Amino acid sequence: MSDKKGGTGAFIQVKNVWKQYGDQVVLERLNMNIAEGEFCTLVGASGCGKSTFLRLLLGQEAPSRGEILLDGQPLAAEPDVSRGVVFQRYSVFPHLSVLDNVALGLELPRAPFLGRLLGRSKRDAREQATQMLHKVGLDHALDKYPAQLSGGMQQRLAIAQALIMKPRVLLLDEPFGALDPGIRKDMHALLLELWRETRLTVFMVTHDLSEGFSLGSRVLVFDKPRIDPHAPGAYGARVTYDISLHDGHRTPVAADSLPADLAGPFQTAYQGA
Amino acid sequence: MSDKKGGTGAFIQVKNVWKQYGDQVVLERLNMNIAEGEFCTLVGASGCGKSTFLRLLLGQEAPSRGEILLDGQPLAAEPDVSRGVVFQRYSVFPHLSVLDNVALGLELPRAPFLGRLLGRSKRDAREQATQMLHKVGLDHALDKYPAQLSGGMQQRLAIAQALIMKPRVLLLDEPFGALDPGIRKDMHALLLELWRETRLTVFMVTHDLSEGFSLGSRVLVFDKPRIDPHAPGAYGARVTYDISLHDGHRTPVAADSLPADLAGPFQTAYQGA
Amino acid sequence: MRLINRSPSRGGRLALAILPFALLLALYLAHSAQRLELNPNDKLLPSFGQMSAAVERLAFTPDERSGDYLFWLDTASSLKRLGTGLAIAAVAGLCLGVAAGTLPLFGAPLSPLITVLSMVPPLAILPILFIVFGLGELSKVMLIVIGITPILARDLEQRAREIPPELLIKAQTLGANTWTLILRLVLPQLMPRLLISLRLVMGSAWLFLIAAEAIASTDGLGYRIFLVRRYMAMDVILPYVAWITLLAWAMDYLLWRLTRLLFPWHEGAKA
Amino acid sequence: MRLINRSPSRGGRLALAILPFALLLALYLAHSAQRLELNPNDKLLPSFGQMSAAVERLAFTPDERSGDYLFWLDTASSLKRLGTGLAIAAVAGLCLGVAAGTLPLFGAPLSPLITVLSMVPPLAILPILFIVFGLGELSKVMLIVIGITPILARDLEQRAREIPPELLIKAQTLGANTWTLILRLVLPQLMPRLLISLRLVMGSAWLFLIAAEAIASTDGLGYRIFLVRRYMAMDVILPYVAWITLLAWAMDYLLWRLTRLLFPWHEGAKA
Amino acid sequence: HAEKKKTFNIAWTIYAGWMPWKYADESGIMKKWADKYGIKVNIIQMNDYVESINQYSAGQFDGVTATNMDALSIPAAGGVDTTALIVGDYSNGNDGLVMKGTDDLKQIKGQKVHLVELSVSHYLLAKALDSVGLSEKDVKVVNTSDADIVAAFRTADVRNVVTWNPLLQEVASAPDAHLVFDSTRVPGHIMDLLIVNSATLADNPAFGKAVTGAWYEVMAIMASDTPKGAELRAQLGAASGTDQAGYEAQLKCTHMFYTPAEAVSFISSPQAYEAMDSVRKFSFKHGLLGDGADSADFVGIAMPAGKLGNQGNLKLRFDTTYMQMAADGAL
Ligand SMILES: Nc1ncnc2c1ncn2[C@@H]1O[C@H](COP(=O)(O)OP(=O)(O)OP(=O)(O)O)[C@@H](O)[C@H]1O
Ligand SMILES: Nc1ncnc2c1ncn2[C@@H]1O[C@H](COP(=O)(O)OP(=O)(O)OP(=O)(O)O)[C@@H](O)[C@H]1O
Ligand SMILES: [Mg+2]
Ligand SMILES: [Mg+2]
Repeated sequence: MSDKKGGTGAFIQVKNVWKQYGDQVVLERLNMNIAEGEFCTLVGASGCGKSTFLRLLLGQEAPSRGEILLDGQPLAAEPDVSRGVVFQRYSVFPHLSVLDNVALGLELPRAPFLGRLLGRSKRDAREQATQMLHKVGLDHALDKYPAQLSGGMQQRLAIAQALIMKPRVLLLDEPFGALDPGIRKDMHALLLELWRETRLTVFMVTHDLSEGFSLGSRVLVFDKPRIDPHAPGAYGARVTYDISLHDGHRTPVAADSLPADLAGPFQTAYQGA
Repeated sequence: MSDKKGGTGAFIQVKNVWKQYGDQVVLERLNMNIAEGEFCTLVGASGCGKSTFLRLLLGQEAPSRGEILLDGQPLAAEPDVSRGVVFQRYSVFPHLSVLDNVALGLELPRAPFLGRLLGRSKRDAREQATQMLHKVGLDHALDKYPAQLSGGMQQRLAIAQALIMKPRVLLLDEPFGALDPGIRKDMHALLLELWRETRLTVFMVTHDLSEGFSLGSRVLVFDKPRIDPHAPGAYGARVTYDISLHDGHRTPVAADSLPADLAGPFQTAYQGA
Repeated sequence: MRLINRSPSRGGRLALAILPFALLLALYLAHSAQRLELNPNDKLLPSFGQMSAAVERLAFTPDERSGDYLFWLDTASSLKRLGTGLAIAAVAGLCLGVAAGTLPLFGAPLSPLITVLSMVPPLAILPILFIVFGLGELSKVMLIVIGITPILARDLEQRAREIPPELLIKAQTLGANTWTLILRLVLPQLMPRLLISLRLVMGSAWLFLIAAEAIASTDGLGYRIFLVRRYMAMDVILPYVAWITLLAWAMDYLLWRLTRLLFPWHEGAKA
Repeated sequence: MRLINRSPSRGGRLALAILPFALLLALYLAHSAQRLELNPNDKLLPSFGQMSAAVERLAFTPDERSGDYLFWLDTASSLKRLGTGLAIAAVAGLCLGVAAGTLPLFGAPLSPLITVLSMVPPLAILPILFIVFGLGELSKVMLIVIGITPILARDLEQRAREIPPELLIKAQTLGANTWTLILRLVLPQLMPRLLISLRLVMGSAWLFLIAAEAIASTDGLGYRIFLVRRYMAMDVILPYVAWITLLAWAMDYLLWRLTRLLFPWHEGAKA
Repeated sequence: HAEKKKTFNIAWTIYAGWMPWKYADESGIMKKWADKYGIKVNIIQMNDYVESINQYSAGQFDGVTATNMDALSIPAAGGVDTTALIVGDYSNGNDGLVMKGTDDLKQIKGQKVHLVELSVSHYLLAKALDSVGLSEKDVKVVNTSDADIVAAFRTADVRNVVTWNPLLQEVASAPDAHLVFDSTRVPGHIMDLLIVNSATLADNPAFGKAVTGAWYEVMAIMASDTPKGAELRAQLGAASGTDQAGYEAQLKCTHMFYTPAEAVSFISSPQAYEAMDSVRKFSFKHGLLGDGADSADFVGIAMPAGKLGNQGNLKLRFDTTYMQMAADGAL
């Protein structure tokens, strides 16, 4: 606990983390320190392990090797209210109306026995939830069930659900993928407002590089530095670029020594944006 | 049947189509003619009815009013092999491996009794499926089940599944939403190649306007021209802009007379891209 | 149009639904008439006239000895037992299923126990059940409970495991503790399934009720059936069986309506 | 750590699994000893010594007359009947469930028919069943079939309706006709569910088998229980019940392994 | 309406007086006699007594073992013309009323009595109550299936049961149990018969001859005090779930007619006639003759000692022809 090697005071420390499924190594040798209040955007090729990394941070899965420290303590191996999440495939509660889906997050922490608030505090919670739903543009669909929503609406519902909790750490897996540019801009504004207000730490996976660079204070590029064509699962992805965007100037920093010929995919990707 | 009013010879005719769910009008008064071989991209705000429109074209749902003609005949009210689809929430067959998911489309039409090919033709089908999977970058995951794939990999699987059928009409609902820019470019190339080869007619929903304009030969903008704030479900969306991009020059055409103040959302959206 | 996409019209649906029953009825009538022609006193397949006379006597004529209307007395007793049994079994099955399917620490001992208990044929260990529950109403209700609770519990356990893990995780990030997670997520999602499971075990529940009433009782639909079986009064048994079927079907239908009413979000409710 | 996230270790799981059985056993032994002390001839809760003597006699001593080992003879007969019954019911239930759940035109007549048939208590119309199926092996097998097929069919119908419509649509765009759609999409997705349903109805199947054997038979586990029941020979009945439970549990376990082996993609297989 | 046929099925159920059918089947004695008359007789064991009679009534069997009361109330009342081919025995202690804690039958007033309703146990209860001036209204009858009656008696709330052997032995052996009334008090009222379809018998006398011949050959062995007889009794004891001693104890309470002459003389006696009269009145009173019956006379019964009821609807015949042939050695 007292051993805070390599970045004393860092909020989140990822120490030599590996993750594999069966034979397939997905992530290997991840090392990083993240300060409280950073806005990290995660980019990388499809299937390289970004969602897996978020699952590790969430405590949904455990690393195969290595450990993750939060505030110097090993990460609680279960999800809790300090870490909010929006999954890649927006998962909302099918049995609750839109309003209840959001109000639930206000009710649960305050009602450890009943699981629901009553009377005045219930009205307050619903009021607050309605406001949040207004912000994501779902105020006209409060009484619908998720199955009656369009894809983008479900995604916004999941965002509202996570944001209303004001967690310390927010994990977003392609949260704006199914949104049109107009609404996406509103969401950006909403997220940044909340981030500035509460200084929460954000991890956001995105495929939109301009989004990644405009929102984030730090961009983490995931890539497989080594590929064995005969055993595609033998090597995992690592963070090949770790770019700090603090204070408006962008400083690409290779997180690992990186053979020049492997920088290709990221370059392509960046140009393609 | 002989009545081919408003565009004799048009491949797909949408005639005064309405769609409502209960009280809520989703689409109203849609009229358009689409020639064979057009590549239509559909853009519009989240929840405005784009997926609904695709479902109508697919024959999965019937219009509440109006009709859709294909080749002058009322649209077959059931999906068939002439119309391929990639759903917004990539739905692949959970019980089949990646390879079988794609090979299935080659087996079913040719084996009306067994539902599967045997011997040589089976090997051919698998060979062909493997090639298609190679094109979408899934050749290293042939034996995985969908539950073991990342979000983007599932999406690519769904694309491969649809493309291998070479349908006359291809309906794509945000097919590239979960893909990183590099892979997305490959997919664009793949789709355009197939389109040029087979002159299939494509309808593609996208939120990426640059994608919409660079791929499509025609852009359809869906928007709600009228909104009653007290009854958000009273009016539905229409095609407010119908932009032909033939021959490299872009000619915005207002599909309907459009009050200037309502053009806003689309403008915002376009700028936000 | 492909067969899979073809739906009958409203009227067609009704006609199709009635068809198999009409066929069964015709089959019965033909065989009954044939047998009665050979032997007018034949008891196996009574005519409708004989059956309605029996119903008339049992349902609308007071019993000579007690003055009761036996049919309604039997129905009331049986429904009371069945209702109590089903209610207890539903609650017990839900609790066990949720505990075993949601909490690994509870599932480890409960899951094998429920599995094994569901395999014990209760009718074979009746003597022990008698000692534990006596021979009164309690034992009849308990036979139903013992008979169907393990099935309900196993089915609900299975369904609880099918809840996507993402939802459980999500709820925890929203501040749920184990208890509120069960209360607000697992239970509501399992409730419609409970009603569906109850419909599935309805037949078994009636079977156990009839078996229980055959053991020691003085009224009930099962009692009457077993009693008159002694002289093969099929003219009583068949209307009773039809009545049981109708009651069970009505309960099934009510549960279905209830599922649709209470859980509009549940697509399975369309069945 | 929240209870919901806490899993027992391997050893802990085993210990927890054994615990309730150990408790039940202890409870039995205590009561048995107590009763036998009061009355050494008590037959209700025999001691283990008495039971193993009975097993010894039936399982490992040839019958004087026929030279058969009765216990194994009974087991073989019962398993044959049960296996045949389960196999027929599985096929019939699958066909009916798929037809009713996938094809609206078939569902319209089948669905209400299956519902109503599942409510008819077969034990109440035995005389008719025996007339139709005779008194041989067929009627015993058919009692099992009639008893569990409707439950299987209804469960599978329900599950067939739960297949996401997008998948059915997708398959049609890939060129499936109704038949190949059922063959390649519906059936494979329902097969694991069929195995799970079979596990759920296993208890009922044994019950029907025992009932059938208690009515007309000259061997079988149910027959033996019925035979010695009149002397209340619990020293025979309890080992037989335990053996039935063990057999049923083993079949359950095999079906579970089979589900995992054949359908690795099926998450429900984890149950 | 029957016709000449070659194969016949008779069903029997496990009961002391009917166990010899098993021996007749397994020893080959039945086959020997059937071969003699050029026919085939299948002897089928049923476990559920009522079901076996139901199946006989429905035409599945040509003959079945039954008591006189059930022969009257099920097949005969159901319109199946039935002949009692063999009168095997009558219950002489095989049925009884057992009370807990008292041996005073009068105390039964106001209590519950557990028994198989509408069976011979019910009949015996009526006779027992009669004997102390009570009637059925004075007790509460609880229908309890025969399979469960032994276990039921072990529970505290069951005070009185009426049942038959071997259940009766089990019940009576419980501590504090008192056998207060049994069938020795109504000798001859509860007869165990082999009944066959009259029409079948009329068209196929060979069937009657073969079956009767086989039965009395088995009876001769069973009655003998030879090792073969002892072996037979041991075998039948085991087959009925007990042993030789247990089976012999049951036989003690059964008045077996080991020779056809005894059977003929019993069934021809006025005692048998009166017993049958009493049984049919009980049956009518309890609705066993069906709804069509407006009086006990509804079903006609023919006995050697006289006729009972409506002879226009003669459905139950006690026919001594074949037993007499056996007695005369004419088979
Ligand atoms: N089954 C249904 N019942 C009620 N309303 C529905 C149903 N399906 C869709 N809707 C409504 O129809 C509207 C259009 O939905 P649709 O899925 O077509 O939107 P979309 O344009 O595809 O949006 P997105 O870009 O977010 O996917 C939404 O407001 C949705 O709430
Ligand atoms: N349960 C599992 N079993 C086996 N392999 C798995 C499993 N879950 C994920 N994987 C593999 O791990 C790799 C990384 O998956 P992950 O979902 O983290 O990718 P991603 O970076 O989020 O991709 P995308 O951008 O497409 O969502 C993939 O190759 C996937 O096949
Ligand atoms: Mg991902
Ligand atoms: Mg959509």
